[in-house]
Amino acid sequence: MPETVILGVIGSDAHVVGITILEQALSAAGFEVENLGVQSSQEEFVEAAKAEDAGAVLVSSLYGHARQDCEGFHERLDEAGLDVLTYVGGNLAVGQDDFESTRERFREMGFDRVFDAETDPEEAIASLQRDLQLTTTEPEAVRVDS
Amino acid sequence: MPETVILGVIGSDAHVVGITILEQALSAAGFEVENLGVQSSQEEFVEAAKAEDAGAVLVSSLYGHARQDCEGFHERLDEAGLDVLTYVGGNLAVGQDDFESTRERFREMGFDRVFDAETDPEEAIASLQRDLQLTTTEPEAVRVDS
Amino acid sequence: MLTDTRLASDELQRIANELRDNWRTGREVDFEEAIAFHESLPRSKEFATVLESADAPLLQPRAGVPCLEEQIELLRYLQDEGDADLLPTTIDSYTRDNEYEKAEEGLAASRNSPDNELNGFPAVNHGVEDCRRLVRALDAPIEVRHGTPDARLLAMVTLAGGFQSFEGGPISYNIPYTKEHSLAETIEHWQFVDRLCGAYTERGVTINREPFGPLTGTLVPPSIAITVMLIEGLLAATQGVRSLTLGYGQVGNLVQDVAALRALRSLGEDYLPEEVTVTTVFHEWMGGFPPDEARASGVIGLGGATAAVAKPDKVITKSPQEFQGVPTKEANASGLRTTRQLIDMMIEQDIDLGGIDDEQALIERTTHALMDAVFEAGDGDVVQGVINAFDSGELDVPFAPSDAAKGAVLPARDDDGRVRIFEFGDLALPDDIKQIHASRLGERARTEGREESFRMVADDVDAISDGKLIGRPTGDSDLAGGVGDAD
Amino acid sequence: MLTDTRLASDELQRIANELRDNWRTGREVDFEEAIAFHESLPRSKEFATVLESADAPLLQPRAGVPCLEEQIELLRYLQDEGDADLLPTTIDSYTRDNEYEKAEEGLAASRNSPDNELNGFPAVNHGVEDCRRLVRALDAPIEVRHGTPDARLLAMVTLAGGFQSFEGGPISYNIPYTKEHSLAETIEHWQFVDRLCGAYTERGVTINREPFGPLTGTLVPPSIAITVMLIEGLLAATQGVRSLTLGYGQVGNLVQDVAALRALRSLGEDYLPEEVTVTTVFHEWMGGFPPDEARASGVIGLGGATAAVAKPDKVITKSPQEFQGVPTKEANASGLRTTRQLIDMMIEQDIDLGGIDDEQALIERTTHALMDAVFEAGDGDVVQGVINAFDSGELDVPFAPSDAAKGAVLPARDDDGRVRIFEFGDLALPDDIKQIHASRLGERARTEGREESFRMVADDVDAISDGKLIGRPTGDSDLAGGVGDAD
Ligand code: B12
Ligand code: B12
Repeated sequence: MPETVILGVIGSDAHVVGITILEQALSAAGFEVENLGVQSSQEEFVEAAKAEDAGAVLVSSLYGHARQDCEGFHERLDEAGLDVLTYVGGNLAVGQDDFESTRERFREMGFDRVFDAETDPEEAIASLQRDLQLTTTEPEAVRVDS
Repeated sequence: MPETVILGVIGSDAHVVGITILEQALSAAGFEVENLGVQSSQEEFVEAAKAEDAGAVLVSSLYGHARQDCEGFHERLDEAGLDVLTYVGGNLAVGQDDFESTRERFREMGFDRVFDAETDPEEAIASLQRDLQLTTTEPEAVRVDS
Repeated sequence: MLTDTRLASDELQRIANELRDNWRTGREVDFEEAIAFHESLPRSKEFATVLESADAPLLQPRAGVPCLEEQIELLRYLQDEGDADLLPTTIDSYTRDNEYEKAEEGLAASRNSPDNELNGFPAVNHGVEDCRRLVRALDAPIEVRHGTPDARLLAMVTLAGGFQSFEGGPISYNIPYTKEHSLAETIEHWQFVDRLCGAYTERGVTINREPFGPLTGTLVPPSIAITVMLIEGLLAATQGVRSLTLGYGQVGNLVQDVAALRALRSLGEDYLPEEVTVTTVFHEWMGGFPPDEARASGVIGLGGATAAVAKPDKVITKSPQEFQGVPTKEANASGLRTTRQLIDMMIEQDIDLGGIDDEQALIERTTHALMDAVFEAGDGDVVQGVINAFDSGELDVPFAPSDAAKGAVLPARDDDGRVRIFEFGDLALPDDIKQIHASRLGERARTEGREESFRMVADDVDAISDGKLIGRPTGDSDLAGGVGDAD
Repeated sequence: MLTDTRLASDELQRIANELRDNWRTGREVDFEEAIAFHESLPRSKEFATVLESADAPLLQPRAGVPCLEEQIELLRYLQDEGDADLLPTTIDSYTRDNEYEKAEEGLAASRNSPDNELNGFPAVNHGVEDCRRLVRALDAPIEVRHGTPDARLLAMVTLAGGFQSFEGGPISYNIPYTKEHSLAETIEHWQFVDRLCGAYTERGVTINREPFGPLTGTLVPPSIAITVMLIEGLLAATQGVRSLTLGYGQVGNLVQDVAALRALRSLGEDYLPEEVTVTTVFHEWMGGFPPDEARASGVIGLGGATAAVAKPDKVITKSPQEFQGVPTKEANASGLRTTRQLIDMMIEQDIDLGGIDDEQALIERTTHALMDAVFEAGDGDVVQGVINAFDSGELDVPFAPSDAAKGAVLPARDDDGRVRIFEFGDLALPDDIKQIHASRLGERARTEGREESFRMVADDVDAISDGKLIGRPTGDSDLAGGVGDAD
């Protein structure tokens, strides 16, 4: 049975192109993807994760308000009794940040992995496969352009 | 009687465009210009200054070896018994220098004024007029594009 | 039923009165007193005057930080060190959502911290007087740039605050910017905004309006962008707007970009009523940028070169730091100066590009087809037409996050790098035009020895940030990528 | 009397033996062993192979620092972070003067100081083995770039050291680079250099030669530059050179630059013997740069765009720090990447510029006239022809510091920004061609309402660094300028 991952853009962010590409790549790699689209609330992420019994929640944020939008997200997941893998990625701070400190900040907020905007879908997929201990499918399936 | 200034590019530097522009501007401003051309030695500057009874010597250097090429220049002028105004200008150091320290260095070597490569001929002319206490000619004559 | 008719004066009044209570600063707005303030401004701060009388493309950056003093400092820097001709004030995302409470918190947090906690200037929270401080502090005219579906209160406050240009529109600030707003709702809200601009205009204070041409910024076919511009232009004109700047975002193909800008201007003049002064604005590449300032400067350079050939009235510049986040003021000014150097070096050159006329004719023919479909879908009424056409997919925008658009259209580049349509969905185009797109993309597929597919689209989306125009298959896996936690 | 004939083998040998004693490292040179070293190199380090088999313009920066380790580090950076396809080693000015003693001092001083006391890499002082260390340490082929009138010992050492490309020529490294060397003298010296390259070539180690096309870098009319390239090509071919890269420096007018590069290639193929493989190199703007990295990136961007249209075999890039001094490695790599981005975004676009053919025809006709004059002046012998033509001013280079040229020619831009000739001196051009130049410049003078004068030339010299292409009178006095001591 394929692993389900929840994908969406949080807050009032409307940058849709990144998750569109991610959705396509994740599906091609064999994941069941529930794409919440842009401007999704924390509740929507939590409910979808619960409803789909998801293995991972992938939060995207580009517009610079990720910190505010993700505040309390892991508490909410806890309350819902969900122990799910969480990734966050995109342009996570406003301005020309030093990514290391941004990563630190989001790690402290509870995210298992933090990705910058240079991340290729392949990297996210490789990490998911490792973290979810999936038997790596055929190498072709991992590649998006296969 | 117009004041004579000696102009030239020192050392083995061949950058001629700057002094060509300078010569034209100085002449237009009423100076008698003795242009030694590129690749002029310290001796040539000293001899010309002596022969022409010059009011000022303008040394140009673009290629980055100005410090080496100007070493001992003021001693030579002294030996020749010349107490002449000396300017140096162009790209005086190799690389992306801090101009303030370059200026300091050339001041210590004895130059009365030190100019960077952004210097317009008008600035050099205005300084000369001040330093040589020339009664400012008609403002039109000072401008090069008049 | 919402139609394309002018909002009655008492309606304008009534709505304004309601909005006034949405946030404290609404009550500061006084139309008569605002007119007086505008009249006190020198001609050099009159946006429409400056823009419409320019004889070369004017440059304008994007820029907005939360606090007033910093915004003044930022804009002054861009004016003095960047040589910007026109200034912007980019509004933060909470204000765009009408979440003035959250914006207030972000503003307070920003005041107490060296970091900016908002991605723009919360003009509603600042209020009329602070906007005027900003306008007074700068020499150039300033525009409100935002992305707000319901920008009514923002318009009330900022126009009273002395801004004379207002970006956006009911489609261009809906489809690319939101998920759940209906077009009927945003059109209604923008009728108010346009009517308000019209009211100022009738009192001699011309407010420039600028529909947002780039839409999703990502491989938008020119005809689609131009159709949206014409519709928003028509809607604005109905409400009394008389200064309209139609926009277009660079796709990166020189011929297609020049052709599109010419088509935009010419169709704008054809479709819009005579009493409207039409100008054009060219946005430097609005899609994903290279994560490298040197390469980004190359993208900006191509933007400048394109502008020098196409000669739009205005250019919105990008900064070499576009990829990473809101740029520093130095980088922002840098983008302005790189663009300026290219324009100034090229503008006097007689550059006559082959193939422009054909491409322009194709764009115009396609746009006419889409416009016809809109008029038909509304039985002659543009408002109903555009709502219905988006609903049916006869009009559509690629990568639209909004539920109001089908988002079925998929673009891809042809072998020359021009943006064509790969998946039409229900787009109202005649077969012969579809045929042209299909055959150009077929050529490319053959060149690359692969099928047309979403993969090709995805490759094109990444191409410019990867340093190319066309997303050709590379063969190598390129797992290098970014700094992540992929241990 | 010096003529265009091949240097006899024993002459080559005799001169080489003499030169060997000019500096200690000369004695390290062993031709046979050098051939063996070259043969040990992979094809990816064969300059001619890499250049001649490329299917898109290759990029090469300029770069040279005094010490070996730093030079390796610098080139590795440009290769890895700048994606340079071909690498350079720029030689310092003392070596260019054959002042190896002074270069030795500068090298020693540089080793003991964080600052570089030389403006390039003193390859003769480093000697054969250190050159090979450099060649071995990098992946891409490396060229010697210098400006040395008498480059004989430099060629002996660097070619034995594994370099496979050598810039310069008897005219292009005389006229713009020195004051007192006669052409007869530099031609004699370069016959040796070219013959040495020929000797390697005959042994299967093709040495690429690259006459320096930009000359004084300052508004050089294309026909003059091309004439010098053809003559140096002919002289080199006589000595057995079989891989020739003819150069041209950007003037900044897109049409003229593309036309000139096409003329260069086509005339190169016409004039040079069939056994020579002709390639072309385009130098990004070689005149004064803007004192601002952002604007400089714009100039570089226009260079990249021009290269994308003209498709030369190679592009020599500039850095955004060109104005101030030898660039940091980061800035140097930046110039490469900005150029690359523009080329890669534009190279697949079908850009068909109107007016190229006419301009190319004019350039070719003018070049033919100058070449005819040279052949005539030498009674068929190119060596005597070029000496006599420069002596009489029938051939001339603007802003030439050398006593060997009249330096009477003055260029200025026409209303379109193309470089025309304002003062012909004794340049051997027929009246109808002079007429074309005069009428184009007359147009400009009328546009500006001023006489053609040296002032116009001076304005054009400053224009690009002031942010424009054409030096129009501005009206304002602009005394702002630089950091000086003008208190
Ligand atoms: C296109 C674009 C837009 C379009 C968006 C259209 C749409 N609806 O999608 C428009 C023009 C509408 C727009 C609007 C705005 N934008 Co915008 N936009 C961009 C731009 C140029 C490209 C984004 C893009 O599509 N990239 C291509 C995709 C494929 O890449 P991606 O989004 O980065 O996603 C990839 C990776 O990041 C990663 N990834 C992303 N999320 C996640 C999550 C996980 C878990 C993982 C593993 C990986 C991952 O994988 C993705 C696929 O490879 C970027 C700058 C840039 N990157 O060049 C700015 C940018 C993101 N925008 C920015 C801003 C500020 C805004 C606005 C607030 C203001 C404005 N300028 O108008 C509004 C916000 C509107 C809103 N409510 O959200 C800023 C963000 C600033 C910051 N963080 O400091 C940026 C960086 C520009 C800048 N330098 O200022 N924008
Ligand atoms: C054109 C040029 C060349 C041409 C010169 C042709 C000629 N014979 O004139 C060529 C291609 C031959 C050349 C060769 C070299 N060049 Co060169 N060149 C330039 C360039 C691009 C423009 C210079 C120019 O003509 N400017 C226009 C004139 C009008 O301005 P100007 O010379 O700066 O002069 C004005 C002011 O500086 C001032 N001024 C100048 N002198 C003085 C003196 C006084 C007293 C005063 C008051 C004012 C003043 O007034 C002038 C008029 O406005 C500069 C970089 C730049 N500026 O963009 C590099 C540059 C000067 N060159 C440089 C170098 C290293 C060289 C070479 C050693 C190596 C090489 N790259 O091949 C050789 C040296 C050859 C030699 N023996 O001299 C470096 C110098 C580096 C440093 N200082 O750190 C520069 C800065 C390029 C760089 N960034 O690396 N060059």
